[in-house]
Amino acid sequence: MKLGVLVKEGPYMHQAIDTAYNFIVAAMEEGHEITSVFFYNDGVYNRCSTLEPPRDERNIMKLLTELELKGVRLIVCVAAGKRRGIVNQTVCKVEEISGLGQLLELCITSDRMITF
Amino acid sequence: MKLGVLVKEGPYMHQAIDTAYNFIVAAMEEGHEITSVFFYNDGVYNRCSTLEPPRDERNIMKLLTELELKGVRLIVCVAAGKRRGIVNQTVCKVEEISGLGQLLELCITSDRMITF
Amino acid sequence: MLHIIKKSPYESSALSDAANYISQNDILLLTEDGIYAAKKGGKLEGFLKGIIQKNQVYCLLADVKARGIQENEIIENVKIIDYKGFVQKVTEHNPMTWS
Amino acid sequence: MLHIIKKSPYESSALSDAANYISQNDILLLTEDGIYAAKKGGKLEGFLKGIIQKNQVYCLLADVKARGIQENEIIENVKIIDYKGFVQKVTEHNPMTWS
Amino acid sequence: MSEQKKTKVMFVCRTAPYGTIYEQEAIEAMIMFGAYEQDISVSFVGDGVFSLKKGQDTSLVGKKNFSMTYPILIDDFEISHIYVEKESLEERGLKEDDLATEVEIIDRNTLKQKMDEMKAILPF
Amino acid sequence: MSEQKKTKVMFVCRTAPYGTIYEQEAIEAMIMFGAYEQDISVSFVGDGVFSLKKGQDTSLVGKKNFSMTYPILIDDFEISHIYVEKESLEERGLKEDDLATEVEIIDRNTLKQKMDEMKAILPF
Repeated sequence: MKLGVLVKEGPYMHQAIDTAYNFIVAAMEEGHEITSVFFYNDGVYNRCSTLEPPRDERNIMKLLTELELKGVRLIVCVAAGKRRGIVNQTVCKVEEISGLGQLLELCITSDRMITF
Repeated sequence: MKLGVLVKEGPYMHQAIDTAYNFIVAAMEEGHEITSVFFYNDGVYNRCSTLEPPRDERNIMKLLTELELKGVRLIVCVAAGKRRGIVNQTVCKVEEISGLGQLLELCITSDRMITF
Repeated sequence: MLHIIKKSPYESSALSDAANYISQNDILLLTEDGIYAAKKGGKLEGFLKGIIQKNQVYCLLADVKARGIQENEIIENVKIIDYKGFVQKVTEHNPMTWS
Repeated sequence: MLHIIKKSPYESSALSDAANYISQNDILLLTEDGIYAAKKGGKLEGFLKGIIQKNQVYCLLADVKARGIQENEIIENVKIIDYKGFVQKVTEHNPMTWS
Repeated sequence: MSEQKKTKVMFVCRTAPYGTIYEQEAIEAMIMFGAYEQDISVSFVGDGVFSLKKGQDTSLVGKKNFSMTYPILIDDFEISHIYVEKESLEERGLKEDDLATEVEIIDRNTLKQKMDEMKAILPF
Repeated sequence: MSEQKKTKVMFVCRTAPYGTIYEQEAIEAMIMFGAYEQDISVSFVGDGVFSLKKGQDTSLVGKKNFSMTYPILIDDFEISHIYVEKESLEERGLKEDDLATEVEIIDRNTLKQKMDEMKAILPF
């Protein structure tokens, strides 16, 4: 199945991105396709390029890079990002920034949309 | 009276910093002293230097700068900031970053501590 | 103590948790989405009225107006204060925020 | 539909709000702090048992373990599933997250 | 695009306005979605119904009053339906007269049936 | 510093662990505060009592298990008291045996009296 993912909460503060990560890994292992992960609301903070968590703690930036290397497309909402300071200078990858139309696109092209 | 302020939520997502701002302005008008504003948890995001809210919306960075100009000291927790990517390159002012000892210092030196 | 509520009583336990800690001479201040606890006609009206029988209850003018609640829609004996009134209450009582 | 809960039923209305929308053939999945709804002996035990009488209820193994809840502390007939089970439920039912 | 091929998406708004940004960013998404000629509906459930309360005046909190947008969502932004859950209104002591815009007030069971027809549900 | 001059500060922990970071960052603050020779106490109320549940194993969620820190807060980090509200435990079906560390279980009224003695209360 084609699964679209919406993440609405920021890293560390909420468990949302951790649950999303584990869900995505399991889904890919089961042969499903992740159409994209769209970051909205505080979710945009997950793609801040300067996260420096303590060494004995999981590094959410690395977990997301790992997903990217497996071919998962990450999309940061431009409007929600600007409001919070996640912009060209601070986002992990400038190409990730895109508009809300991408979220609707995800709803259209995915068999299921799931929100974390 | 000496009033210490703790802000635990990020900008725009929650109303906390807006209420804190209006409270602080009113307190100063009434002749009280704000010992400091300490940003912890997601509160550290309030001092991200790249916020770009839409023009017809309040600019939280400007509101906080206004308080600074009135002599209010802003302190960003170093540990909470690092975890979330609010570090030397991304914070409004590098000198604002400090340790949790400053929060206890605030509890000691303020007549009241209030959390937003 | 001054108990500050900022979440809606319909979605959060903040107000009912705080109610367990409101002792004699304590006061309650409803702010932000906590304002909805002071609105007449809701299913939680009785809960706030129980608190009002024993303690002073305030709500913040700016938040009442933002949410479109008119003065005549506020439960009787809830007093409306502005940010300066908020400051004064904090100087009179040690604040605890139930978020 | 698959109703996903991620907040504690003691502090959030998410579960009780969702309960109004759980119709025949719908299933409920407790994740993150939603797990506490599945714990035996709490004051909300009866509420979940009411749902279980009509609908399948699942909870996520990783979150159960993180919170120190043992299998024998989980309310009867709540099924424990792992992340792969979670994925399977999403393929079988359209998900809605009540956060 | 033919009527049959339109994707049905529903925003489910469950949060009160101003205390958090969810409602405001939900509206921003609704406005964008409207431009793509799909079948977009919006429902207000639980505290979400407070977003529609008329008479909002945000001048003292310093925030933008976005309740003005609801009345033009259907005509200007091509949203198909605005549903409000009857029971949530009643529990909060709100009547149709208290709302800032015309909406379809329906009961839980009816709203649930609409949800069951959706391809995607976006909770806010 | 003489006993009389110590500032009394109480952390009031009201949130469950892992779903949000509040409890973890509260502990990080407790540990730092302990070093300053003030009178720091910690209370667990509402869902906060779940933080003390024994047997936590976070390996499958990928998070750090910080419940190990509670048993050493008093001895290693100079926290004066750890209070747990009796009624919150009961409502959640928890007994003293279920907790990961030794604590002072007290009722609401007694805890409220302790709160009234504090100079500052930090809610988490």
